[in-house]
Amino acid sequence: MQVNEKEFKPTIVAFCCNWCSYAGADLAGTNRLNYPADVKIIRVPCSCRVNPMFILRAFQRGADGVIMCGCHPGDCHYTTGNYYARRRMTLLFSMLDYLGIERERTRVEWVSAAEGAKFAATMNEFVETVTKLGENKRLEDLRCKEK
Amino acid sequence: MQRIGVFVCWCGSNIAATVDVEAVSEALKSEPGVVFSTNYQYMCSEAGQNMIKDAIKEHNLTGVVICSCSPRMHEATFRKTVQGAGLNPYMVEIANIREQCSWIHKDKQTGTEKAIILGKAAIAKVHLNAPLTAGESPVVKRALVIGGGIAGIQTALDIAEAGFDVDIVETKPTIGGKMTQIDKTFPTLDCAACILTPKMVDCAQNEKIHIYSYSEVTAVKGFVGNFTVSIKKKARYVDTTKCTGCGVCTEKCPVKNVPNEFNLGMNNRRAIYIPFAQAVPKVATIDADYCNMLKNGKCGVCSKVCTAGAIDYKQQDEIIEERYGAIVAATGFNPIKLDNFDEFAYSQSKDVITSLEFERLTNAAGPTSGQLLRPSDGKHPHTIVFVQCVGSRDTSGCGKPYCSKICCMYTAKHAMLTREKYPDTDVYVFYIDVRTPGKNFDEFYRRAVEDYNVHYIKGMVGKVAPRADGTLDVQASDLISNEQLHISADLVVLAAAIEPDKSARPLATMLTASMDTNDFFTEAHAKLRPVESPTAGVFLSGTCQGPKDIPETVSQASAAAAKVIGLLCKDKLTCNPCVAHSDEMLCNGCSSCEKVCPYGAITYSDKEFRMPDRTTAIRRVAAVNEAVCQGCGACTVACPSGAMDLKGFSNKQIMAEVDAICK
Amino acid sequence: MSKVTKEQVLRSSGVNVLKCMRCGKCSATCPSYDEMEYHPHQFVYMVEKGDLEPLLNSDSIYKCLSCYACVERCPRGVEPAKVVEGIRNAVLRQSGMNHIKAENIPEMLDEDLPQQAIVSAFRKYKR
Amino acid sequence: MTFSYYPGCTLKTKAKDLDRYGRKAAEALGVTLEELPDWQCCGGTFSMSKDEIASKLSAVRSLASAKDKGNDLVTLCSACHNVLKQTNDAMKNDPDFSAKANNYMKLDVPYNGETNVIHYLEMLRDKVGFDKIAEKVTNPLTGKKIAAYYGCLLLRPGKVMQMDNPENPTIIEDFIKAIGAEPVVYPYRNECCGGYVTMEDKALAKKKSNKVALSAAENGADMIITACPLCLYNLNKNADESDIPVYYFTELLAEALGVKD
Repeated sequence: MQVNEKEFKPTIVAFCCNWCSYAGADLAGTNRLNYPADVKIIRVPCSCRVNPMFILRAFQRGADGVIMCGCHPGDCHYTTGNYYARRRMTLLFSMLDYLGIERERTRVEWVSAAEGAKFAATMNEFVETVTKLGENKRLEDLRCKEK
Repeated sequence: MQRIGVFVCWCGSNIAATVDVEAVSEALKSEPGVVFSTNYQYMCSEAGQNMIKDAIKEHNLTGVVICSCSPRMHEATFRKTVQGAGLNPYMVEIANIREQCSWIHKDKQTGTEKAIILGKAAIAKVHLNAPLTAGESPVVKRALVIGGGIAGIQTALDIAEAGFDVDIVETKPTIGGKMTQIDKTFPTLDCAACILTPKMVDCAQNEKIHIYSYSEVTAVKGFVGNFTVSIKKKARYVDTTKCTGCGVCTEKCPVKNVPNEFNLGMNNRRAIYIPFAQAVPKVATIDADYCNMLKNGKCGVCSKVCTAGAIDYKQQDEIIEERYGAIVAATGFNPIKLDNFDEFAYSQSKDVITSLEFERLTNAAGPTSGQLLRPSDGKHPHTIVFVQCVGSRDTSGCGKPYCSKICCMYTAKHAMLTREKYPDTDVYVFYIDVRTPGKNFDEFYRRAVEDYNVHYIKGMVGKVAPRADGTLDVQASDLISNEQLHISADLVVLAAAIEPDKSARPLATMLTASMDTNDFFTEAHAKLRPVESPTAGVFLSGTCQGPKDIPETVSQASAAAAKVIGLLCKDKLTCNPCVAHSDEMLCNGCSSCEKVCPYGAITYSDKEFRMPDRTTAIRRVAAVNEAVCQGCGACTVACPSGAMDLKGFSNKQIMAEVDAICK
Repeated sequence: MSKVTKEQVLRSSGVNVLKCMRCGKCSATCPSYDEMEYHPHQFVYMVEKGDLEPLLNSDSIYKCLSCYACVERCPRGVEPAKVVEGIRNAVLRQSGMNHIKAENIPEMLDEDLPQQAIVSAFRKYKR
Repeated sequence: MTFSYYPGCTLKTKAKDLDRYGRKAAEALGVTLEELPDWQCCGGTFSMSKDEIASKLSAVRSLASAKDKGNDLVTLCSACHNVLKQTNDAMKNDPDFSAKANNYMKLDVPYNGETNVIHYLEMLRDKVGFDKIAEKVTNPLTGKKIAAYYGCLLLRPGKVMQMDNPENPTIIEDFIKAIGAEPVVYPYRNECCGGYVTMEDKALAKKKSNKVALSAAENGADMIITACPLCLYNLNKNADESDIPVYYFTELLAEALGVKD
């Protein structure tokens, strides 16, 4: 496959909880379900471990989209973690929207360990959405460039 | 500065085919702190592990990054490896370049680029890793088995055999489960009751086993080695310590029209009942929905005839709490409801029955005393059609997408037994595929065809039309002869798909055990850890994990017991050291963390601090009980002052990963 | 007749023939089975194989009653009737392939025949 | 209660009774049926081919005009109901089709399946209520044993039509009870009568309609009722082995309500 140099390749960070979504991503791999290489997964014990700071940091460092995946509501390995995560992200995303980071660049998705197909489909769709939006510059511009 | 070694695994061709492993190890060599980088065919092999150990010693490595399969697969393996070379096991990070890279990206350049980035993220993280020491927690030496079918019974017997206490919680008034309703078992045609009831009696007599019948689990707290479980003992209005099981009450009760669930509603029982003669415990239960005394206070016959004085109309539900080290789910299955399959006229004709109903019709303890008679008119059926895959392998939304696994064999059994007992009966079996993997299984099916002359027809039934004369017009396709058939049948038997018991879903939530989309419990690893749930301390036995026949269920039940025994043998368990930790100097005592902790692992206390101006101040600060903390991290995000952090997944570590990925 | 391709039929019908598990329930339920040379399950299988020619030339495509029994009862959601319709439309769209000709209509009519029958016949059998 | 009403071409010609009694009964039940002023023939049959656009446009036009009226659209003929309901479903759930159709139609506001299409029977069950109908019956059809004939179009495809359980429906049986008669359940009530091939293959139409009529008679029915003009024609004309009479359900409803002239 010839990769077009000019083609926009978004940088996407996916936070996945160890018990459901990370396992769902593993299942997508085991079943050879493709999704774009633009998605890079960071393993966290639970979606409630995702500090809003991590997401701000990602955008600041040039991420074009951030997705957080956890167990389905009610199925959290730690009983209640994903409920906290859901509320935190709702607030954070609306604040990001206010800052000019489109709502479509951030997402929360529940993927169980058995939903490899859902994981792949979600990532395909998310990458497509973010690719359409193009490069994200808002927060990156705010950072103090180190180099 | 860490001295980091990078080890890139080929995983045979699993990784090497779509990721240029040489390029990855070369690229990561120049990352800051990396003093050694190599690649090898199988890092998890003995040679691969020795390579890691040697490199640690030779290069004085302080951190190790392994680019390989998912950490869910071999993180534990590699932690042991580095420990063997004298390194703290938590100085290892895994970059998942198989499941998340080589297996999903077909283009080698794409795969290689991504693998390098994942490797860099792991290197960035390991720079900030600190040695962790796992704490220990005690193990309560008692197991709980939820579900008292053959799976639960076998698991309990095996655990008890090893000398541990074990409790069985069963929602029905008796243990025994579905197997009590089955007449004969394939492929040996043993009588089910003859092999099951002795095991039920063993359970009752074993002093290590306690049976909570007619009871439910209502809450589960705690974690591996130390669960606290609430069990509701439903009021049965009979004092089980007094009831002798004589059965006089069940004969004298005036309410005679209660559908008998043991016979699937094909006959009636009384409002006070013992499910069947061999029930364990053999005590009566009053059905509150039907009992006149409980409904309107008018009756009391059972109380009058009970010479043991066991009847207690005032009994209440009782909730008890018990502590366990391990929990086994053995909640079993049910045949699906056939509401979505009315083309087979199940709800229109009494003579269209399920296979489980057929079992009752051929069972000596069943409603017809074992005579195979039509439910509609009590006559002997002369033409019987069996329909396989009713609701199994169904992706239309009406049934279940999976194969129910047991139907091919029990249908062969039914067909064979019918032909043996009633040679004047014509028996047809419509099948899509006959699936008979298993010892002596295909031979068994072939006997049905060759020795018993059962007509096996490849094709499906499309419609069952009940005729006014009482026959059933079965319209079906015969794919081999390319014909549409019309068979005038007297009885149609539907091999209904099986599904997990409805109680499994809420139980999974209580246990925080994961389930698949069909509500079967998920195993920790499909091949290598088939009887463990991913949730530590929770084990799986029988059909709650997937469709199984009896021999398979029993083997899995024993396997689950072996795992439980392995756990209960330990006096202490090593805790997960990736737990929360509060920096007392930063803590402002706000209690935010305490409120979100699902385990109550955080406590506050007043502590004396020496201030910069040499005075002392008393401040309220949080402390984490490391034996109780499970490491979810909820508190770390709730903490407004940044005092709370999670070992192994610290803020700095995750930020470092973010930075590496977004570079 | 110009070449009708498998892809064309699949696109037009919107059916995924690969979902079929060959149980034959469509043919078991088909009310026109005895009138058909090729039966619903064969339509699905032959389209999957790309063996369209016999279907295109068979009267079976006019025997389907479009009663949706096979669609309703298929355990895999394959919808065989849509495959039959796909083949029929592929035939009717060829010029000169009208199965019913306007001039023949009057002799088929009787005084009670509802409009619906004529309209439907035109729709089903004519381009 | 006011509904938009789509009669369809057959109800204007050969099936006038179905329409006439339907309107009378509605009036007696206090339901106003407003005929869509600019309805067009639905096309008689819904093409299952995804690439058939033009033949579905007339149905879309009627649906769009009902949307402007703002009321639920009631249909009476089973075939029209099937076509309108399936077309509406495609407009709602098949973006490719609705884009193309809207492109052709050039409406001021694109139509995306907003109209709620219900069959007259659904109106009786869900809007009026069978219990209310039973109260208004002045001339109950006591003692009559009636077989409901659903045919294929009223119930299938079940995922789209969503009127009742497609394999074990009860809506017409409940209707029969509401008008004081006794429903007869028989297995072929939801099997096709072969109406579509009545012009093409008389023998097949005969075979299929006889199967239905004989099955109803065998189970003790005095008569069959239907909502489909083609079924009625076919069962009357082609089911030559049985002389069981066939009526439109609206005729019996009008009779029970005492408004049949």
